[in-house]
Amino acid sequence: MADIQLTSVTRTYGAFVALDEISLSLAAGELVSLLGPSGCGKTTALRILAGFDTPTAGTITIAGKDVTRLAPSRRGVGMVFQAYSLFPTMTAQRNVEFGLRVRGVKTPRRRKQAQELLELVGLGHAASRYPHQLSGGMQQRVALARALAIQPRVLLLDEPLSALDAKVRVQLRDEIRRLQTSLGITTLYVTHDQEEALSVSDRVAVMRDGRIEQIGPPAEIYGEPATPFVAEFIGTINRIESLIGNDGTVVAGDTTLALPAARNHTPGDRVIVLVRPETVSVGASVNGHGVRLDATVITSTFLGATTRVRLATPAGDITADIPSAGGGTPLPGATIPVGFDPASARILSLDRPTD
Amino acid sequence: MADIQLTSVTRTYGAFVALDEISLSLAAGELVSLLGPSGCGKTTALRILAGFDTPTAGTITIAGKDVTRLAPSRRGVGMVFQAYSLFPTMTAQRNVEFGLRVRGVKTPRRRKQAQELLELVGLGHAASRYPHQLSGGMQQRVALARALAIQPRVLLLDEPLSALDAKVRVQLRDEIRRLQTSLGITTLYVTHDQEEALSVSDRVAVMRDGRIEQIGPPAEIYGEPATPFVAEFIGTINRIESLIGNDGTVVAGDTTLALPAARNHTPGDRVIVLVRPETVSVGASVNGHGVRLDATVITSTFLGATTRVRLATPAGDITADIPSAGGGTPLPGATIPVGFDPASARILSLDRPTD
Amino acid sequence: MTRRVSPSSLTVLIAGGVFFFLPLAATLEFSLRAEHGHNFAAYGDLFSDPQFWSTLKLSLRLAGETAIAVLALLVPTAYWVHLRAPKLRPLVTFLCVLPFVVPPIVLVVGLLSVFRNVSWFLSTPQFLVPAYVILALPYVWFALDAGLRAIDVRTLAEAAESLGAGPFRTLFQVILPGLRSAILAAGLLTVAIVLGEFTMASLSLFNTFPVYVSYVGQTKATGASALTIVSIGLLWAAMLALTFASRGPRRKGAA
Amino acid sequence: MTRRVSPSSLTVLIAGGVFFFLPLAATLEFSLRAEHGHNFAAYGDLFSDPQFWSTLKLSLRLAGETAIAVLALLVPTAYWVHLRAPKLRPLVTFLCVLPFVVPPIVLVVGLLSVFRNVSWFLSTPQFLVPAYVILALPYVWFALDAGLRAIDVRTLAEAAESLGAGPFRTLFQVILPGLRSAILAAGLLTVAIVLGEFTMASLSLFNTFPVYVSYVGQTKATGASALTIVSIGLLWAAMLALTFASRGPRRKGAA
Repeated sequence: MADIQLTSVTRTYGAFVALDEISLSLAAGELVSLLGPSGCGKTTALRILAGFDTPTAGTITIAGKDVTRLAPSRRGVGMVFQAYSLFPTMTAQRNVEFGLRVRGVKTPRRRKQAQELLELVGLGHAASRYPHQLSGGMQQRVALARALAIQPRVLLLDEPLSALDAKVRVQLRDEIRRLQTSLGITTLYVTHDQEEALSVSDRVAVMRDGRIEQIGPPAEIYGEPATPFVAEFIGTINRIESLIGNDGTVVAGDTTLALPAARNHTPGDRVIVLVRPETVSVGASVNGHGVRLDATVITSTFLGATTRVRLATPAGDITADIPSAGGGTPLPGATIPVGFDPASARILSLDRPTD
Repeated sequence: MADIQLTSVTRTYGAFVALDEISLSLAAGELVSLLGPSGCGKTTALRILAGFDTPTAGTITIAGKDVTRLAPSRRGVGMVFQAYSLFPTMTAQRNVEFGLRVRGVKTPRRRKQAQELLELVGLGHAASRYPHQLSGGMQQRVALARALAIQPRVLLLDEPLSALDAKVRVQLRDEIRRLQTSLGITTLYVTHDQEEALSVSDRVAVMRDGRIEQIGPPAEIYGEPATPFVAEFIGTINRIESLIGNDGTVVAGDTTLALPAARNHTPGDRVIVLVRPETVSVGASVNGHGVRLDATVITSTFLGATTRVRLATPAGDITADIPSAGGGTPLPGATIPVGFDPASARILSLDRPTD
Repeated sequence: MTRRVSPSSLTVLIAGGVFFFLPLAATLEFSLRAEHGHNFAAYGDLFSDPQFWSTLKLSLRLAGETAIAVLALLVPTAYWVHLRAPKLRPLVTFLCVLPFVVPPIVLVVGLLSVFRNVSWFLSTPQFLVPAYVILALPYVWFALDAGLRAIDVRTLAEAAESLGAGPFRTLFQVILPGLRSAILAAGLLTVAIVLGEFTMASLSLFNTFPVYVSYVGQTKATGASALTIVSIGLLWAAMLALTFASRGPRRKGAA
Repeated sequence: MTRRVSPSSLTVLIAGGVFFFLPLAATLEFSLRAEHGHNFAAYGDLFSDPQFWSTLKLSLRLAGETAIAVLALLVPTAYWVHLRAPKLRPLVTFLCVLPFVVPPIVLVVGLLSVFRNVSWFLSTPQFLVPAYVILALPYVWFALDAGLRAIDVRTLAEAAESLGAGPFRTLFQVILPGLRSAILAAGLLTVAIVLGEFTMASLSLFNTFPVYVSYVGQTKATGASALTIVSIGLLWAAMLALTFASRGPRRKGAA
């Protein structure tokens, strides 16, 4: 059963449509990310769920109860903000206690609960420190403990890691996911960072211009993007502009790609063939691949685990990420075959909505 | 022949040693990165080369000429700063012309040269815009054109991309590299971003506490880190704390790793075994690997091209990055074999300097 | 990166010291002059003058009333503007700065000529309070505005709200404690302004402390110097008090 | 994210308008009063009074001299502090703010009592310039400091240096053009301060414009109101001029 349900939620500001009839439901214990560029409406959706904003149309239910017009203080949602949300004149302990104090929980019980929550986020030792004595990552942990203290039905996270360093970000995102899974709390996570969304979520909703462009498990969003926008927003992808030939073949530039005849397309359609760089092979390992092109290496960039090779082919430039460990990095100027498995490619129409 | 030579350069501020007898030489046309955490001395080294700081001891030569005491304005180095270095009251064109104006180049020639440089960085159309009308990435391109206008012997880049968005950063770093290669200009590039350093450099110098910890081509720095610090600063790495057993075997926790007997270590030595996550295999693909352990999956995180699997083994926790495309992501709690090729592992001593 | 203080900085330091403390030292010396040598007679005379105490008391009372009035007016306004209407901030800033560019002399002449026929109001020193409130507006606004900008009011208020707190609890338990030093600074600035305001008081014929200072200045030479030293001492004591009072927990740690 | 101006903001706007413009309107009305109905007689009298012009001229001259002196003192200081000794910034700020907490009345009484025996200096109105410089210090410092903080002086200076420019070229071609509006603001603030300063001028017996304003205020009711309106008009014209003058190319684009 849906624990949280947004039904046809619209929010307009004058002529600007921030949310355009969004419908979204979260199962109990599920973590769903709203992912998209700034201005896509993801934060508006979260704020409407928290009660800080009111929808122009549509309803929101939490655990079956309509909360569309309920004040934020009565919704029982725990919220973690981007940064600087800790009360600066209170210690970590008092910050976590705040929600319990509002609810009239007696001092000894409140102290104990706050202490337990700080232990849970690994900050049992820092209870008496003030926010300015904590690092950014520690502050966000305290903010998480504070949000969990009121035992919310729903946890809302508004880009909780965006103000942190790359290393802390990775560490804390894994911890948030671990905590969320073990507590089984229904969570909505807003972010503009695609790697973050893929790594913490049960499902990812990619948003654009106030609408949900695609929603599904991370692997599906990454592997089977429904639209060119989703494909390019998530990770790096090759985009080969092509035409459907008379016999259903896919023609890119002056070459025909050995892809199975497309069922959903009619001859003359403009399509793009999408292939992830890590599924493209170069050199000797191309043998056995369905699609095969002759290419000239433009650049070869060492990225650590992988080396990114940029190649000029008759079908346009193609990027391949090959393992660095294999040895024999192709040198710029070299002529080399490049190929990919048709099963790893996706064909989307440019002329009309796909699938 | 060395185009730039730093010889035993030391810089102290009171008791603090910012640079500790650094020696470094750049061949003509080479791009060397100084990479390290903040406070490691990389910026001090660059500023000393530019002339904005003076070494306490040591000498600097550019093209064989000692410039240790020369004013910055007479060194003929082109410099690109982190951000906000464009003259705000001048157009892009006038910014690029500035160095030529100082040198008394006549107006028509100066105009033409500036225009050519702006074309070179892809901003021919934006010559008459003011800095505040340009995006961060465009500003840095203009700054690059301005630095190149004086035809410097050396180009110095001080974290030129750190103020930019992730996507622009990747794009501009590739362009800087392309431009640097085609102009053949000797370049020193300071950054704290390891991926940036690996991808643009001929050689990377990893710095720590005022000293160069390791210097070498990107693949060597990544694949054969000389110290635990370098290994952990560059990318993600597994660190298996071990002991050298009596027969030269490597013992981690209560298990012996099937690694070849270490030549450089004596029984009783504390060592760490370093293995990159992308060289670790799990499940069926382990067969044939030298080192093999029984493991339990802790978490499995989808990252896009790869899935990061965290495993508990008798030798401690191990992280493996496996291709997502392979299918069959291990589920938390599953028991599964894990292994890696001894050739991909590196053994460093914790007790004394290695190799 | 760490560039250190060069010897030339020392020159500035010394020049600054000379610039400010030489006149002060000269004044101090003058205030201690007696017919033969130096003594504290001028200070004795000053403290035994009942006018000194009565004018000081009047000015302090006016200062207190002004501070309360201006804070009561601006604290809720500033909070509300930051929380609900950040777009109005430039407008409110403009309104609060207006009195700054209207010189006090113009203000009082205008007020006096308008209220010329309302003599009961002109005859009580509280007539000055609204004028002083206007004078203090820019300073108090800037202090409160800076204080509120340092604490991300909106996020804090929303965090408190999501935890179940109502608007009053939010204001008194979350926002105001963080503004303690800004409010103190605003209050002390107001007191400093009122204690130093001569133009209006003198033109409206009230015998406030600054008016007394000018009277002494025109009649007793050493007395004036002594008074100068005492006034500066009072003000600097207030500033020190402020500095210590604002040493509460500070905000914005490492990111 | 976009929260819009609520109806209650309108209330603030209207309240602010009433608060500031009602007294102004009353003053305007009063200045136009004649024995029967309204006319511009008070303004006519004012403009035909030679004292109006002579005092305005004196004050404008003092204002100009003060502005030049204070800018000549602070522009190089501020540039140097930002470029070479950022650690000294708090100290210089403290020094510049000191006069702000020493009320003008105390300053002038102190100066007068110290210089009591140097009568040649006291007898020229230029005696007031150093005092006015001190009064203007905090405002000019804040304006220049804000201007310099907005442009990352050190990076700009180093960029210019690496391109071969010497210190003078850097200052005049790179730094000063970016400070144009800050310098204009500082200058106009100084003029506003001098044009409004009554205490010192009156106590040192110089007939400046503010002193004339107070004289008119005490003798001619409608004349005072007319003068108030003219003064405010002058000041606001100066502010408008400033606003337009500062519309040069601005800094800090998208990051």
